[in-house]
Amino acid sequence: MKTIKREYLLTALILLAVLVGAFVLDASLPSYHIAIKVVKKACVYSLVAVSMNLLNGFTGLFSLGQAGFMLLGAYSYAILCIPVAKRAGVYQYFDGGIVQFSLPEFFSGFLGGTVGPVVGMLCALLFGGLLTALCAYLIGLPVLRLKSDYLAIATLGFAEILRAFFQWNALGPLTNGSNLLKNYPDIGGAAAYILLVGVFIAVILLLVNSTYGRAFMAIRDDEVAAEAMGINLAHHKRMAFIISSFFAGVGGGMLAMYMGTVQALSFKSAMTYEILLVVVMGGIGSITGSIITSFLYIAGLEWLLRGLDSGTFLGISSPIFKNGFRMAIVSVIIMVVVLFFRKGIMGDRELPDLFRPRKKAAKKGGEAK
Amino acid sequence: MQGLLPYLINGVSVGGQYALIAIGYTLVYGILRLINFAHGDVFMVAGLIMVYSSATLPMYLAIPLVLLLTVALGFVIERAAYKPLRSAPRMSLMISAIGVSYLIQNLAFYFTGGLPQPVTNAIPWISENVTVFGESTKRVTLVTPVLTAVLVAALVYFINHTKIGMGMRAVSKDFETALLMGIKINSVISMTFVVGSFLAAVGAMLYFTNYPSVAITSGGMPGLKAFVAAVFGGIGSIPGAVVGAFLIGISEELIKGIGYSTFSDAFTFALLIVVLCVRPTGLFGEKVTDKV
Amino acid sequence: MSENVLKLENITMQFGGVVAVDNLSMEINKGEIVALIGPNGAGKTTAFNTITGVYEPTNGQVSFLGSPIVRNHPQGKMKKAYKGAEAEKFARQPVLNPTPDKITALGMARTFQNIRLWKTQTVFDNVLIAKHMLRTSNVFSATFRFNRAEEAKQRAEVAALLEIVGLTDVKDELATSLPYGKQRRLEIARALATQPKLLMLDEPAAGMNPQETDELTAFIARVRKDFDMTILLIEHHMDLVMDISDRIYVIDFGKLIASGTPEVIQNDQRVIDAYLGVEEDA
Amino acid sequence: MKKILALVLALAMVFALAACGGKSADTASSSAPAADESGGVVKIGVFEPQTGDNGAGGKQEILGMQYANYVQPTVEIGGKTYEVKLEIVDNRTTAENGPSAAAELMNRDVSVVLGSYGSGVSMAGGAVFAEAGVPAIGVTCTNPQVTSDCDVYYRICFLDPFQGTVLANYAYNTLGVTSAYTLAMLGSDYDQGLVYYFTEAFKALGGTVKNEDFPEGSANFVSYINNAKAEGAGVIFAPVSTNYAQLIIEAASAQNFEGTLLGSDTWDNNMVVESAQGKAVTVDITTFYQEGGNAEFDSGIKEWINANADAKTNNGGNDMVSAVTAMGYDAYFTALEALKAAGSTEPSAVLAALPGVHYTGVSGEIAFDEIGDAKRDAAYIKTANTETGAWDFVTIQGVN
Repeated sequence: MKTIKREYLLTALILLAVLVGAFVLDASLPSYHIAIKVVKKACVYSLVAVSMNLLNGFTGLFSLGQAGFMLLGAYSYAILCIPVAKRAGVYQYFDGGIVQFSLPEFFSGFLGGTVGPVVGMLCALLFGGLLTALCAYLIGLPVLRLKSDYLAIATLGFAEILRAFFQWNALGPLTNGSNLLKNYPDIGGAAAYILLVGVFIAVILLLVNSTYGRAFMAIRDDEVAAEAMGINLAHHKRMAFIISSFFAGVGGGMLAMYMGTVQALSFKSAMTYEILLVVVMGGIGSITGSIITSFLYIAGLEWLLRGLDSGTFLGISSPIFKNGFRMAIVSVIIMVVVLFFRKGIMGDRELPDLFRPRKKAAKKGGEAK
Repeated sequence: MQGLLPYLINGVSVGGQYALIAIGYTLVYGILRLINFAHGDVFMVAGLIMVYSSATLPMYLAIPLVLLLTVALGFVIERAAYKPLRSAPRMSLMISAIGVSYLIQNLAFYFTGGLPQPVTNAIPWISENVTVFGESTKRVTLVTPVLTAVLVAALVYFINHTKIGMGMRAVSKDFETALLMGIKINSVISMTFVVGSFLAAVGAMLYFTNYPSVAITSGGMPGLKAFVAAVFGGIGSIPGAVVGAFLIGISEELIKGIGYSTFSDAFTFALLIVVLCVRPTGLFGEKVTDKV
Repeated sequence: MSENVLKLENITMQFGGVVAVDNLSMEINKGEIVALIGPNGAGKTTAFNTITGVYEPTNGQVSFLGSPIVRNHPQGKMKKAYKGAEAEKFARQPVLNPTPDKITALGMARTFQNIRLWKTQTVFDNVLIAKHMLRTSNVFSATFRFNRAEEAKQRAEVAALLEIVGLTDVKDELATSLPYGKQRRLEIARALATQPKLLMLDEPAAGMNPQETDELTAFIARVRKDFDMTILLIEHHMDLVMDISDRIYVIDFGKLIASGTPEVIQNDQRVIDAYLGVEEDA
Repeated sequence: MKKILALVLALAMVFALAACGGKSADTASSSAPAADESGGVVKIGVFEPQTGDNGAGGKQEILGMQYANYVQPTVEIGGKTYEVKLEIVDNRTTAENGPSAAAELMNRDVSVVLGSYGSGVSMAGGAVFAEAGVPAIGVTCTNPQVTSDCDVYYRICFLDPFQGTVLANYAYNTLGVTSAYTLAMLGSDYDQGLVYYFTEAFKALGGTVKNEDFPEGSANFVSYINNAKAEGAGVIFAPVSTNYAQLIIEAASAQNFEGTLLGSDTWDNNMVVESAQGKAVTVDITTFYQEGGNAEFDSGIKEWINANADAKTNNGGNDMVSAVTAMGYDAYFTALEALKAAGSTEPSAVLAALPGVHYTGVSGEIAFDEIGDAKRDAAYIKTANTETGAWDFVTIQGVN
């Protein structure tokens, strides 16, 4: 009993340290500093990766529709949050668009200028999530009956269809067609992102450890046995699909927040693959793994490994360090993980597992083979 | 829409290009139950090899070199990325395929500097313009379907009448039993990739004769479309893949013709989803039942 | 005659041209242990799968506790291809084809011939997941822990169940790390966790040595006693079957060839022929 | 054990990351005054795509800056001579990579930023530059919103409304065409924006326009050309990226399209003109600069490109001078002018000095209006010479 307490205490301490670190980062660095941008983007990727892990890792449904769901969330957030005064400029080809209100402004009307916008932004995020969930429900009706790889390719197809619709000029007054949406507000700095993403991931964590989460894992481990033990497959798969999509939608909204501009073109299948590979490297079935890998991946790609592209890395200059070398190295690392460390950096373990007495952890890892 | 003819001619040409890639998908799926996401990229690499080799070597050397190197690439991919995962769950295999695709694209990017590589020495004769029924087109448009038909006929013969072809059929029917029967699974699978890559190389040479440059993303869309064609025709079935490819090529061009080009890609995917939901085994696929 | 738990009427299962189960009818009464036996490939597991909803029978009806739960008659292409009997008997009644989970929810739980435990879960969780079916919480109340009381109750029940089946000492081990005999026992415990009225065991002694089989025999007998359970089992081990069965049904080539008490079956010539083979000219 | 090692490594990386973050932040506050005393290095940020769809264009734009830096490696600010260093960061063409690339530039303490090729990513980066108060000089990003929504963004090129109108006037008045067909990539704001302005202007002149989009990754344009022919269009206006431009030329030639292919500044690329070589097509484009416009610059940069293998590769393997390269060159000198006028390497001083900068570059006079846009009233019109595979100058066209 005592050891259990110790490992959760340590975990809590680490989480607290991360949060304090984020506040320190916000206070000591200007908001445009690369470290803050990296933390923000990594937070968003963590959320999206965890949501994908919920579906692919915990429920065993191989879906590749993540980018499409993020697109929905991102557009919802942007459309609902652009200040009314700036709509004419943003929708320059569509007479200011058809949506003529802004949630942050609406809420600041009666909640004041500090709380109101934040409430408005959160509402927009949640609305994006709900819209995505609804869309997932509709998509799920036909595609969830499909088996593994067919499901993957069908969801991939749906994401592409969604993208075509959002770029369609006929919907321009709503979506701005192929053009950027921008000028909407951001919710805050690194700490705000960590808090927000922390709350969402905590909810996913609670779900995974609830009776429903266990049912999802049962479906993943053995569908036939799960069904024979009274777990309604269609119902539970749909539920996992919808919940995962909800968080992907929220993640998409946060990505929009972070980027400052939204364009459907960004949400290609390459984005889904990128997130999938992050999940795989972190360990399919490990939330901690997804989070850690998101941070490593974003920090490496956007910041620390840039030297590989521009000639000098870690003080070493070499002609092979030219454009594209960074991505080449990253993809080689990914392949090495996929082939030789198939369980990723965390396997299916979570943060507290690392502080459990060595013997037991090792045993569990050994048995999982 | 103007007369139907130019759209049909073009559709047939596009379909022929998809067909050669689609066969690669369908062969691999038939045997490994794997969507080989990297196949479109192999196609792109074949295009790049053609660009480089035709710039330095005479055509009669360049063409065999393209075929040889592409086949080698397909072989190496299978040995390096898929063979170690043979006993792993299918999801791992698919992830590995996505990883390989990512890797090939990034490596190609590194080596080309991210610039599309211009096709300077197109294969002569087939890249010339001809006039068919009063419509102008490149000769390759006409050559592609014919060559596709010839290659498919050869392939069907190969699969039905040679020992290794028989092995391929056996492995696709039942992996474990084939193993027990003493079929050399690994060489059969390698052979599948060799054949698939060979066809992709031929497809790439025809395809990029039509177009002025090879970009690292060139493989993506044709690859995906070809995959849809393979599913449409019933994945695992060679005639199915070919018919599916032509149907998709033609309907895509017709959609552009009636002015819905915004949805020409979306339509392909919508078709895929409808087929998967209504008839998951495609037009010519066989039904598989799971054992409990 | 006591209460009827399971009743099969004219169950026929035809795959293409092959009739795997042919016009099978049987009954199981409350508190009984009934065995379904037959040589390899006789259609036992197929029959089992039609009862549990894995397969949709081609014809026939299954009733559970007096009400029909599965019913079908030859339709579509099968109308012409059908080779079995009683094609018209159920033709005017609605088709019933629930998924396996619905059948389990009615109170019928099964185990598998080739053990199907959830391999990444612990022994405790394997049993706990089976309790999922009995929840009253929805996904929101479960996620936000408004179902604490129910969760605690289920955990207590699982602990008690593990105690009864003797797996308490290994409850935190991964299910797949257990020795074979214990895995079988765990599968039975998992099925019991759904609080069934009928327990269906698909070759529970497959792959066991005589000593393990003896332990299993005692275990099944104890389950019947402790849980007041009705049990249907498919088995090859004749010792086990003869030891604990109240009644036995024997099928061969999908057809019922004999039924009765172990003594009757042991002396039935058709059964002996089916098992030992019969000379063509005999 | 392996896992624990991995985790330790991961943590180490995070700490390293935090450490460098802290360090560079310190230098940010202290380095600027220190440099003043010694007359050290002034950094100019280059915010350009080197990868992705616009990688080719971005690289050619960088070439102009690199050549300019080679020609003029120092600048005199406030009486001291500074060495100019280009800090090049790849923004990968797409908006989602814009903010971090921009932040990376801020991290390297640049005084002013040049770029980007492509308006979308410029807008994404613009928000970061505005936060940091670092001025940015757009080189060839033509969307009006790049500057109108961002106080720190200036630009030296003309705008989409201008370019679209110029092309419409040229098609209607000079070519005498009344029916146009436009082709734009679905999802590209650049393509769609230009098509919008072209359509407005062309319709205002009394012409008819048919708009169509193609999905990203399209390779076969034959059906679109057939559609244009069916419409009886005299011009096909396709303001698309270089890769698609080549494919459209190829398809138009294969289908014997007899009208004119009209391109925008993105078409001013040697790969585009080479693909028109030997084909029976007419290709007219608008651009910022015509090779031969400044003989000294032309011969200088050709020599430099030929002496530098990497530069030549980035230029598509030959020494033809693209307009974006000339624009990159001018942008660099405009930045130097701003630095001189500011008398300081502080971004805020440069920002204050920018509105007053006047510079005569190889592409013409550069001065900014109150929004921060270049005051330009003329575009070069060039046509592809299908025999020599080079661009021939046609005329200088204004709006009126």
